[in-house]
Amino acid sequence: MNLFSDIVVRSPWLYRINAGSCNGCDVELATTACIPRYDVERLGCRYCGSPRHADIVLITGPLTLRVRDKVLRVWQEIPEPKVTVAVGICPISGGVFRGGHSIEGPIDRYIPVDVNVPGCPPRPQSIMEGVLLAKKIWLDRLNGIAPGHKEERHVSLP
Amino acid sequence: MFRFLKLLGKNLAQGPSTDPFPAKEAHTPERFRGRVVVNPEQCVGCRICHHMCAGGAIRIEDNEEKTGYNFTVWHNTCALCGMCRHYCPTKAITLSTDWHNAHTQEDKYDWAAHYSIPYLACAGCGAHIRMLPPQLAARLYAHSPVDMTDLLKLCPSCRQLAAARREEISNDTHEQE
Amino acid sequence: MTPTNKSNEIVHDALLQATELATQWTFDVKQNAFGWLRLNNTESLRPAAKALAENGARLCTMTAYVEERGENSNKKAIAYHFALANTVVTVTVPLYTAGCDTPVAVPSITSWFRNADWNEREFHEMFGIDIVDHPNPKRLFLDERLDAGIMSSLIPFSAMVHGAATRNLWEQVMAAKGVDITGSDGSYGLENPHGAPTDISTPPIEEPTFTPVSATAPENGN
Amino acid sequence: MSEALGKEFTLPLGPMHVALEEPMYFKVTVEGERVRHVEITSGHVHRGMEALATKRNLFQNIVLTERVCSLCSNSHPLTYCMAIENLAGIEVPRRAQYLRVLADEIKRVASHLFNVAILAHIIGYKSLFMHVMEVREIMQDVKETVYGNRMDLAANTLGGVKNDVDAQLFGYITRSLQRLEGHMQEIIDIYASNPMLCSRTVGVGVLPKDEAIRYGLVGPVARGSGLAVDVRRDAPYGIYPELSFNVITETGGDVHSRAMVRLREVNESISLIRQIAANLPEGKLTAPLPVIPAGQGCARTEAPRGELFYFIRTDESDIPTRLKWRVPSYMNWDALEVMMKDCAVADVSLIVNSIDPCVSCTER
Repeated sequence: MNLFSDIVVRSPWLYRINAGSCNGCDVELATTACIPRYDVERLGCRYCGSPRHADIVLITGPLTLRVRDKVLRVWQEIPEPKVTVAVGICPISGGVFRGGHSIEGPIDRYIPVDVNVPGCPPRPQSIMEGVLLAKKIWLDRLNGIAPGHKEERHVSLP
Repeated sequence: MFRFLKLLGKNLAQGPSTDPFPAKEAHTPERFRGRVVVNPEQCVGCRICHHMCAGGAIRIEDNEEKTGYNFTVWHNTCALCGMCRHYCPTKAITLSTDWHNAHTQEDKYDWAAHYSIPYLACAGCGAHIRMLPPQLAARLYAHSPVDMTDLLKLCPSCRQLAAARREEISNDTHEQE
Repeated sequence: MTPTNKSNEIVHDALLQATELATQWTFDVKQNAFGWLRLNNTESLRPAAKALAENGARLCTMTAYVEERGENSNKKAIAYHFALANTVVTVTVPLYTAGCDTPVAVPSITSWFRNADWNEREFHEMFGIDIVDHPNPKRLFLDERLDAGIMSSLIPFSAMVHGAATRNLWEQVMAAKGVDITGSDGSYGLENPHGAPTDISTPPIEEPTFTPVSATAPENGN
Repeated sequence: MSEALGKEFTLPLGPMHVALEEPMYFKVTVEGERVRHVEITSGHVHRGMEALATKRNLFQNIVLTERVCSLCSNSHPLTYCMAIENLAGIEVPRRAQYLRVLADEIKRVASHLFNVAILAHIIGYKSLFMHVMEVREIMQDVKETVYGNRMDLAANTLGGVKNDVDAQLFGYITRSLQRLEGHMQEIIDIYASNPMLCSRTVGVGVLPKDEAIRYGLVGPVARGSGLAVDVRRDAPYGIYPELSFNVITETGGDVHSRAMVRLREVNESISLIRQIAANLPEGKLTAPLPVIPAGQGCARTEAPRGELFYFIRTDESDIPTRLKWRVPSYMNWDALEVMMKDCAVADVSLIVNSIDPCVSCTER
């Protein structure tokens, strides 16, 4: 198995979750994903429509109370080993929305984040750097170099 | 068919529209609003940036010995809006064009710029102050006939006194002439 | 006669007839008119809405608010904003009476303005204001787990809700640098001392304010 | 399958639906392939921003309102600043007024192009989607070069604008417009006449004019139903009274008409930007700010999606006691029940997209 995974480098599939974002990061993610100018597929990644196929998940938005459980459910559906990327300052720290009555973030209160890409919104190239970093972590996890086993990574609701 | 060939020719001539990043460095416009950078020389600690910051990314607090203050910008909550830069009276804050921001979770709280800015002792009374930056002094004393450059190292009250005294003397000499 | 004056007058006359109150007018630099009318009680809302609807006004939105800032204030009011050509008319309805701050219910104006539906549901959930005869009284945006009236309970706020998250993050940022600020009472960016009157006339180039520490004074080693 | 046919059942769509950018949730009751009833569940992007605005000072709120939504991110701080300027009687310098309109029109072009691109995406016309998005990149580059960010321009501040735009940058903008215009004619032709596109959009999601009036609709949705409302003309602000532009209307009231209104408005915006470049006066960028008195003020502007309304109440402190805004999507969204009545299930996301829904705007 190890030999096989050494020879064959798999391609991570990307999935994005909007956790109550203002659209900025989502539009930039769509731009990064879907148009030839940024062409994320060059990095050996592609977007998929189902969390069950995903390897790298990109989360935007400050995590509102109303999406919290839905986001967590979708996140749990993604098979291990997965890598979580927080895109924009909102999921990382709450950004300008921190302290709002329906803000549940920062997202690492609930979900173990691996990569942060701050910006408001980050430019597509910056998002691509984040994806590259996430891909590296993901490959390390596949090869057992980096931690990230199921038992260590749990999500709990308060 | 002919139209198709024309289009093909046009597209071939145009070259690929794909941005070469990450194989090559991406083009960054001069005005790009990237990470906040503070010039400690220029900072007078007026806190207007802190007042303007909607993301709560700036923290200014005296150090333990009270000999200066620590100025911290946490990039992970900075909205890059440029309000701090716009309202900084001494232009101590700039936004760099650096957008290489992706980092791992271990670095989340390290993703900050820390500046340690010392107070000076007022040449008059010895109180802890920040030196008045020359540009700001030039604006404050724009209408004064006297050279005020050596007043910069005084605290506001000492400086006021000194400035008033000098203008008085200068007026007197003018009258005598 | 410019259209400005025309729609002004239409609104003015219609409201005067319906409520026996005169509308106050302000104008912006482009001479767009803004009308301001404060009703005495919720009873006059129906005739006012009817009069505006009959004269072709469109409901822009409504704003519910607590009139005074302060922990104990519960004087709520609703501002109804209508638009007609280049005129915006704000009809304010106080929801309290002399000596009684408990907000009274307001009649729904959905029968004249279809788009009042969402607005009314919103102030119901955000401010806990009751609506009489609403056709569709359900939550709009606010999650069921949050209490209705969350805006009015938060407006007389303390830094409690707000400061905690920011403080916690900053403690970690400074800890990463090796500075412990857990006991400090410094500001954490987003805590605005509530209600503190601040002169915002900028730019503040006059004189930066310091808290100068006298070098000669004995250090207070607390 | 045959059992389900002819029977009504409820089909949940969302909130993490692939076709939609933002979390929206519909309970669609269908009979066979036809939608009989739509129930909208909202609130997923409710961030409590109006409560937050009463905790931030007047300057912080410029940045906060810019983050209501990134697609109309310039309209929010603009209208917010205008509300305060109306309240305090601040007159914005003429150069700043020009630059404010410049930023607004650049955003309008990008926003409209994004919406019509998503339309192509939803009907599966991928090459058109990519083409329109690539054309939109011209405007994204303009935003990044002139303002420093691809989404949030941070152009406005109380009393004026923050950034000057010099002759060199205007030269760059004009060159970009020229490239954009070359593509626009082609794109408009495709949207107007492509048989595949037309068969999916013409007569779909019809909103009659009287319903548009009843729901109090604004912006391209109302104009697509033949209702000529445009705040830029009806209640002029900035330097719009001095510029010439047409209020675009279409009469079909369907998805196609709304897309055509947006596309033709892009051309109007290009012309507006050209007029600004030609007539920009010299002068200051910001007016001196007085102390903002206690009081209340309103302002309206035409955001890419329609009329945007702001209302502010202040006491003498620099923290507003109440800040309320109503975005165009607020009513347009409500009117989806009319547009989606008896439509095919496959058209749901198409119709939703045709109002250019801005969930983050609506729910704040």
